Amino acid sequence: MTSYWLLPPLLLPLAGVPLTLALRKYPRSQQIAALLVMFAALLSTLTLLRQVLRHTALTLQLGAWPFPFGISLTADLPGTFMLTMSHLVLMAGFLYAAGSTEKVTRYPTFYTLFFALAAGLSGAFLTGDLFNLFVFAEIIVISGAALTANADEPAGVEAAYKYFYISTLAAMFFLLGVGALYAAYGTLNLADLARQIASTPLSPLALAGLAFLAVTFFIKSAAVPFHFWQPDFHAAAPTAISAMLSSLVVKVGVYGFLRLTTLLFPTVSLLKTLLVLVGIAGVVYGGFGAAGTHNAKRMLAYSTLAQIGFILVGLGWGTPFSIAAALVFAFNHALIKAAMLMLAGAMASRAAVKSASFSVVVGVGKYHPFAGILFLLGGMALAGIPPLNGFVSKFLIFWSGLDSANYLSLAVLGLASILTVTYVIRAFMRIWFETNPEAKPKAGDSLLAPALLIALSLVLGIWADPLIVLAQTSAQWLNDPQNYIRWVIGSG
Amino acid sequence: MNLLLQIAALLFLVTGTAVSFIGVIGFLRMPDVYTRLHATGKVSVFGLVFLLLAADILTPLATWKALLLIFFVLLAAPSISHSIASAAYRIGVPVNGKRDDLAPKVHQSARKPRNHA
Amino acid sequence: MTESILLLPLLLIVLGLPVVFLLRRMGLTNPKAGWLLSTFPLAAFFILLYAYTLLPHGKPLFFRLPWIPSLGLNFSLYLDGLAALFGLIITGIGALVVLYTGYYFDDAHPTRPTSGETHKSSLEVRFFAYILLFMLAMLGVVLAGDFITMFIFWEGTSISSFLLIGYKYKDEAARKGAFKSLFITGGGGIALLAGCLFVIHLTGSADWNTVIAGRELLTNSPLYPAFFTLIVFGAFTKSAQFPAHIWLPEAMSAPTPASAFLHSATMVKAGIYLLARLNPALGGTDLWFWVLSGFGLITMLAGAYLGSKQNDLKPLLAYSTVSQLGVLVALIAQQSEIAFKALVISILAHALYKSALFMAAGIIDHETGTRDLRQLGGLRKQMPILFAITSIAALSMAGLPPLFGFLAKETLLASATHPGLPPIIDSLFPLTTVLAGALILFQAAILVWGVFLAPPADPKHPPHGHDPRPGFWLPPAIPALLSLLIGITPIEPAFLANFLADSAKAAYGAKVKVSLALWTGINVPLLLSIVAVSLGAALFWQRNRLRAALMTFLPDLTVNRLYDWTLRGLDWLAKTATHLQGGQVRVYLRVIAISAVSLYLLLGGFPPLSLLPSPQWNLHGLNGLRAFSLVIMAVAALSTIFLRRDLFSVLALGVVGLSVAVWMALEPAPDVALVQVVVDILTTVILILGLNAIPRKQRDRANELLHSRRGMTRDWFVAGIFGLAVALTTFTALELRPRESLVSPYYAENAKPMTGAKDIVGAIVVDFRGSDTLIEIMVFGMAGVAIYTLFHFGARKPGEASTQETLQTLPARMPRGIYALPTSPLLHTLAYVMLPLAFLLGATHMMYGHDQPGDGFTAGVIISLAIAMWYIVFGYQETRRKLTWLNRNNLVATGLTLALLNALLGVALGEGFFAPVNYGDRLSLPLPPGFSLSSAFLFEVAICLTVMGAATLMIDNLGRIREDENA
Amino acid sequence: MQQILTITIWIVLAAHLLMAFAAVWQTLRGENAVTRLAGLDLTSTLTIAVLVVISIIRQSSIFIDVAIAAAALGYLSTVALAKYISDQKVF
Amino acid sequence: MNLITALVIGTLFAAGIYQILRRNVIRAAIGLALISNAINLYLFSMGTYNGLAAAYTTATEQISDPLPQALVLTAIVISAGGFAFVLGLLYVLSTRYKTSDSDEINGLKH
Amino acid sequence: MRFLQISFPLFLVYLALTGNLTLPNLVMGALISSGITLLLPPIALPPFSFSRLPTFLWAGLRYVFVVAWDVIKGTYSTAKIVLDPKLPIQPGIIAIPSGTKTELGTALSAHAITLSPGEMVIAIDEDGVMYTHCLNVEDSARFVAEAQSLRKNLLSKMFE
Ligand code: NA
Ligand code: NA
Repeated sequence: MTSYWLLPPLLLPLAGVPLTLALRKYPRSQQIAALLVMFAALLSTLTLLRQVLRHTALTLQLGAWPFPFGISLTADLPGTFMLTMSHLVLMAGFLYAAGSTEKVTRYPTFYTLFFALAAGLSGAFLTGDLFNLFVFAEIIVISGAALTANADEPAGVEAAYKYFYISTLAAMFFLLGVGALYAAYGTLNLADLARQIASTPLSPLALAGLAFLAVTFFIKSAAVPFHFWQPDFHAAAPTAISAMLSSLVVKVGVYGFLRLTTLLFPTVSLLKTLLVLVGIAGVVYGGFGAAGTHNAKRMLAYSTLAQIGFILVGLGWGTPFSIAAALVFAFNHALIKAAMLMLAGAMASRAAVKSASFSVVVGVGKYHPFAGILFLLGGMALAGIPPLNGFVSKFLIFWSGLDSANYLSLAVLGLASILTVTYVIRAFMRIWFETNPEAKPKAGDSLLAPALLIALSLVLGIWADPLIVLAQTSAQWLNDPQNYIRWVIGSG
Repeated sequence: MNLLLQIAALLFLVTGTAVSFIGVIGFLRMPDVYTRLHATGKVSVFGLVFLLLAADILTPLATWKALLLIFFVLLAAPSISHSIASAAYRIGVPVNGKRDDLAPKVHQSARKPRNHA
Repeated sequence: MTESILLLPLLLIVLGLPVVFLLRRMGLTNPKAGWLLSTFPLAAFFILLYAYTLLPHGKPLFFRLPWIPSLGLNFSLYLDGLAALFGLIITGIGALVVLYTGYYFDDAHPTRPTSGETHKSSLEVRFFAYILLFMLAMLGVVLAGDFITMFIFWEGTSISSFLLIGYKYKDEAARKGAFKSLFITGGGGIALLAGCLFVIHLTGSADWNTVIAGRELLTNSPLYPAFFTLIVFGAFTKSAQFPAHIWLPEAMSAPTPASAFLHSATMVKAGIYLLARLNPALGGTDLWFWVLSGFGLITMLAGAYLGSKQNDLKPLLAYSTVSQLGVLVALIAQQSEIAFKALVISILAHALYKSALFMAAGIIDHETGTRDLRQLGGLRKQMPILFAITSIAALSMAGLPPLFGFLAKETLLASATHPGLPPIIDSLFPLTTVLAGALILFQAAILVWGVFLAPPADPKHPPHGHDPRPGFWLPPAIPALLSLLIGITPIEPAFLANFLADSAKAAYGAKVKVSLALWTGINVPLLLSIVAVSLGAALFWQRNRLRAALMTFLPDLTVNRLYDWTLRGLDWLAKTATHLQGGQVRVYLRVIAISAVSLYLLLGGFPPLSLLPSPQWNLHGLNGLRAFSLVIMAVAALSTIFLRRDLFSVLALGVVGLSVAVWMALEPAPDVALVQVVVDILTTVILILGLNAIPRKQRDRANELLHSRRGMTRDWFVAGIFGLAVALTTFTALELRPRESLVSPYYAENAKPMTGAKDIVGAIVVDFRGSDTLIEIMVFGMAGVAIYTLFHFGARKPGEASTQETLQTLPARMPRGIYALPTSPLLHTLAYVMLPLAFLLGATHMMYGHDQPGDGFTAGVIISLAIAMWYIVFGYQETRRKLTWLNRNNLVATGLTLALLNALLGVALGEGFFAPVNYGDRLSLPLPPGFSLSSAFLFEVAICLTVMGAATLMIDNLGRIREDENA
Repeated sequence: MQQILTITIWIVLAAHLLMAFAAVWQTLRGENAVTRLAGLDLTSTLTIAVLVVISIIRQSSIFIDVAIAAAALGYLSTVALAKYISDQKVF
Repeated sequence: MNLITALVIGTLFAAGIYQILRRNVIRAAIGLALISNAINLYLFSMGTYNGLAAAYTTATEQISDPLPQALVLTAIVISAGGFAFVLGLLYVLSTRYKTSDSDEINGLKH
Repeated sequence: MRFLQISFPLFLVYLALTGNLTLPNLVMGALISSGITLLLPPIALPPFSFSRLPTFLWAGLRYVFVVAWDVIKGTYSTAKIVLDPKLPIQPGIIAIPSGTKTELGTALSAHAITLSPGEMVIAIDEDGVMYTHCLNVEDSARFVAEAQSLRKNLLSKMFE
């Protein structure tokens, strides 16, 4: 019955939804309950990770239906890896929200929607069914958009509107893809699909399905040129949420590609080439966008375009090493980006007007040196400067590129990564070095969550081996889709 | 199946359809919305109800449900015509006719005619 | 474990960091703190010295700690002569600088206000911390035992020097300088990382030993030019080689102690260290020689020339450093013993005199308030001690006997005239060396003359100052004296000579003999030296004219413009990039749609037309009806576009939905048809509510906004190709029917036996794929909660009462009037009857959903629409008052909780999560036929509750226009 | 008889579809909002009728279930629309 | 017949895409609804057989593929929820931006 | 009693919807219709007593037939109008007092009028006057008042 370990990481956030909704009139208890449930979810995820490491993959056939007729929840190492990343950052997000001064975090349904987001993320990484993945992706969309629409920032509604339109398009593509694959193979279970796809030549229907799914995941991961919603959305969201969106939610798209390129369509090399091209476009565009924009949170959102680009390139190179590098990159980026957005938001909350616009937060850092240290460390991590975890990510990506002799794309990545240093340092100097007579000492959002995340980044920079081993093992698992198929089938 | 019932069903079908047909023609021919609504009423009352009666006979297991639907249609259809006509009058769709007993009453309650939505 | 001693110096400095903060707690003054803190580097110095003596004969000490074992990466430390030379310089001068820092920031004895440097009486925690941090990084660079460890510390020096340069961050120059240095060295860092990755990739290990042993492999690799360029670029940016030197002068906005440390003795030498370290591995090739000597010589000359133009002491010294760094690079280019001898001597000599000079410049600044030669002069009598120190150091810099600098210059000249240099270099090298030597001498002379000897430039306001306290002048005095002592000592310091020889050997890769004798007889170097000195003297003699000429005629040789252009170019690109994000969602959607179709074409999703069968037109029977409904659908869909009024468009949409329902019913798919009808109506109602909510004027204006003909054509094109792509895919799928479904037959066979359902679709929805449905209703529920939150909180204007408050304060307002629909008894009755009917209908949908169309979702929507009818007929407030149980959020919460508990109950009963359980059978309840009290039923109830709550949340929030806005 | 019935049913279906088409047509070109609304109501009534005919053709009561729900909801939406048209607000 | 079905589904998609590219936000919302209708038809067409009977266990003829129907049900519900949410957003946008022109809703850019 | 007045019809509807008369289903129906009744707000219903039940049923039955006859008559005349090429109509709105005291009675009257083609209630005022749109004002003004008095009588027998 070890496979029941799969449930708590998903069920706890799911249960958080009605629980916090029922407690909406008792804000204090609601908050405590939310933190406790999320913490329990985190613990259960870590337990799950331990279980997965101990006994290979865990699969639970929901409803106890035999494979492939029900929905399988599957915790293989790559999925659990993403799940662990999510729950760590989500916990930080909940902590940040608890110490936040933003009004939206005090709305009675804030935690409800937040839990829905968490549940969507957990489900997306655990489900072994294509359509089920769609459903989880949708709950992420609606809760994310809802939280953003309610942001203190008045433009939140606009951001949510744009995001929702484009996400609806993404949902359409998802369903187009699901439909085409079902039409081609008559099944929706990922393992079963993989098995079928491997055993027959690819038909136009299957390729259409692949194309539609690729578009979906490109939109979800905000890959250039499918990214337009992202800078608006991530910048306008409430800080605690934008930290989740920029660090985790886009990873759902990345995760989709992980499964597409390794499990479902490992033979379609064109897809991998596309990933590299799109990834590079993201790296370049995101870098410049971050350098050119006018708002600290927006800058970090653009930066996510670039960082996702790195990850996609790693996936596109497609060697076990580069995939491991991409996974490490994804994990570390989640911690760093969440921390950085929280710091940007925390500074915005300390500004005269609550805004992360550089013209407002300029010089606000004067009274908050501790936040400055955190921001500088986070910035170093983002730019890939040791001894923070960002360095390990960049190092691995570069190395894996070298390893697979992708010199050209590597050169672009290298050139573009100087941009990271530029915009991070500029932002740092604007907030902490420049003077601003408007800036007054003011209490704002709690720095606990970003401090914890930065500490974790530091730890993972110095004690990087476990994460890399995890990623490498995950990449090995991914490299052998037959294993995945066996695990899922075996459980039915 | 009982021939008599079948013939009844046939009759229901034909009558219902014929009356519906008249209703639709009326709907198309009538000059304004009020008069049109008189025509559409027939489609609900005869068209649908007679079809349901036929279904009642011809379709297994439909007996009670069809009766329920008949009840429901007869209950609701007039209310619908009523509400559409009321809305039409409210937005000032003119009544083609000499007599309008409602007009003076409405003037009492300070009616503000509106443009058509 | 003798190797682990290598950790000690680093640990000592790390230890210093918390001590700094401790000292602030204790309220120590800056000088005291300086004394105390300098003991940490000093101890490190001695430990290093001791460690050096422990070196096994000619072999390095190597300490290794596994760091990332999975990648074979270690944290390793390495001590050989070269590392020791740099390490001792860093810790030795570091100790002095820390001591100096204490006095530099001392406010207890303020003399004069200095040029903009802020002085606080409290402890300069930040500065001490930064300088120790920097020292740690720098020491790490030279003690690192492998490429990666070195790189880590290398980046550390970039960051900590950024902090030091930007220390006076209120000053814009400081910020700019800090950014510039970080931009350039950071860029170099990335190149270096890439380069070292190449090397590691080729040699298989990052250890210095392996790298050096992999020389053949590396230099013969076809990738050699690539990684050579990357590594050398990294080194050059750090060591301020032309044209990357531009950051160094601007870095002078750092407080002087930092300049003295970073920009004379240490950081700029990191690049030199790296090149020297890698010389055995990468050196000796033509590329190496030409690139290094080329850049080195140019830098040497440029630095010397630019330094001669300066009036500010610190830039003057900085440029002379640039020049000196060029020399060092040029030396590493050579592959001769003498060059490496010159290298190590120059490094040491430069470290000694340049740090002394920087610190002296700082004292001058501190005491007189200026560093500008045009305001200084005549300080010889006021500051005799400083005069002595400065003179000695300056003489050493000028390369005059009997100072250590002289020896450095002699060996340099010797290597410049070393036979065996390639043709062009063999004449160019001596020539530039002499010229640069002369210019450097000129600078040294100007410095001493201008500050101490010359009459004050402005006699009315002569500079005031006096010698500082001993603690302040001691730090520069020590290296100055050492410059002198090493030069004049009659007995050659054998230890030092051996030590330097050892260092040179590590860089050269073979044994190097080093003697420290000043006098080596009359030879070419000496003659050249004399030429250089005479030239320098001549230049000094003509100093005024020369400097005037330099200032006015000759160019600044600065490539700052290049840097500015680069930054401006980047900024332009950045602005352009962000302007692609134009704010119009239509553009975004269009780009995405086009990209998507391109991707579809690219990946080959379209079937080859030859494979498409010719269409079959069997339009009789049901197919004819299907076709009919499809045609209506298409016509209505297109009419949504062509109808002018929004309302009519909405109605046409309703028709689309109904015809879809008809099509579904024909297909035949009654379950879907039912839900389609339900949702179509819900959608229409919601849209009407939306129309209701958005002012007519706005919508009309938006409709009147003309789309350009071109824009419309483009949109039609986008829409058209998209539609075509989907149509193709659909057609393919339809033509391939019947196909094999792996799962559907199972559902058909097992629906009845395993779930008790006749309705297979219903069984899939609640049993086989229940978790889809769970999340689906959660999505629906969250949509309701989202709208609720938005209308009650997020979209509320400040000061506006919440709708709940409004509800409590406003009196029940029943619309009155003869023609108002809500007053009609007919509608009252209808509404009143509809609600219980909807409940009944919902109840049967839930109870018998397993055998017939309808399920919890339709039940929920039907009931909530009946409630909506109440809202319409009785008004919102009256409805809420009448239906007290209608707590929408609680309904959602209850529904979701029930759904989860129901799923979990399966686990508790050992059937599995979400497994079908028939409680009715288990408890042998007498239930009506066709109804089973099962998990599926409970799930339907949960769905119904959630949907009811959410749908009413949607309807009432969207439907209730604020009173003020409606007025 | 059975055959006559079958043919009649198909004719009835065709007739209803034709009528539905006419109703849609009037809905789309009605001279004012209420006329269109009346047209929509007629369309939905005819749609329900079609569902009933289908249930006869398919010999299955499940389409009546669909029809019941459709009727309930159709009436409701018509009332909502009427209210909207007359008051420019729904409630 | 298949061609007609495919073309009409394509037309629905095209009309939907065209509508979401309109400046009037209500038209764009209609576009969303059209697209979700189109998606339902599409998913349904991805079923594996031409059904002659509704997917009930009592059916004696070939039933229509039940799985896509279940997927359509889920998709319908999700898009309905999303659709309501969009209209909520549109309302707030119209009060905040005083416009229904999507091109004027461009406070977030660069 | 009120409770039963509401829940019993619901019970019947439930049985119609489920279509089986086994004991468990009767129990279930009773439970469900009671439950639903509890959710409905109280409403003013005419008093009910068993002694008047036969009167009620008889009047009700007659009412149904009266209305049905009106409907058939109305349909016939309307069909004639529709199919007449000249479309001979004389539309107009006339006021018809419902004459019943209860809202339910008024509603039923309005329902009956509107149900039969040719007349349609547009508005009802506070006094229960139904403003009725007629296809043929002259005819209707004659017949409707007559028909209404008949219905009014039946309704008052049922509810008073
Ligand atoms: Na069902
Ligand atoms: Na009538």
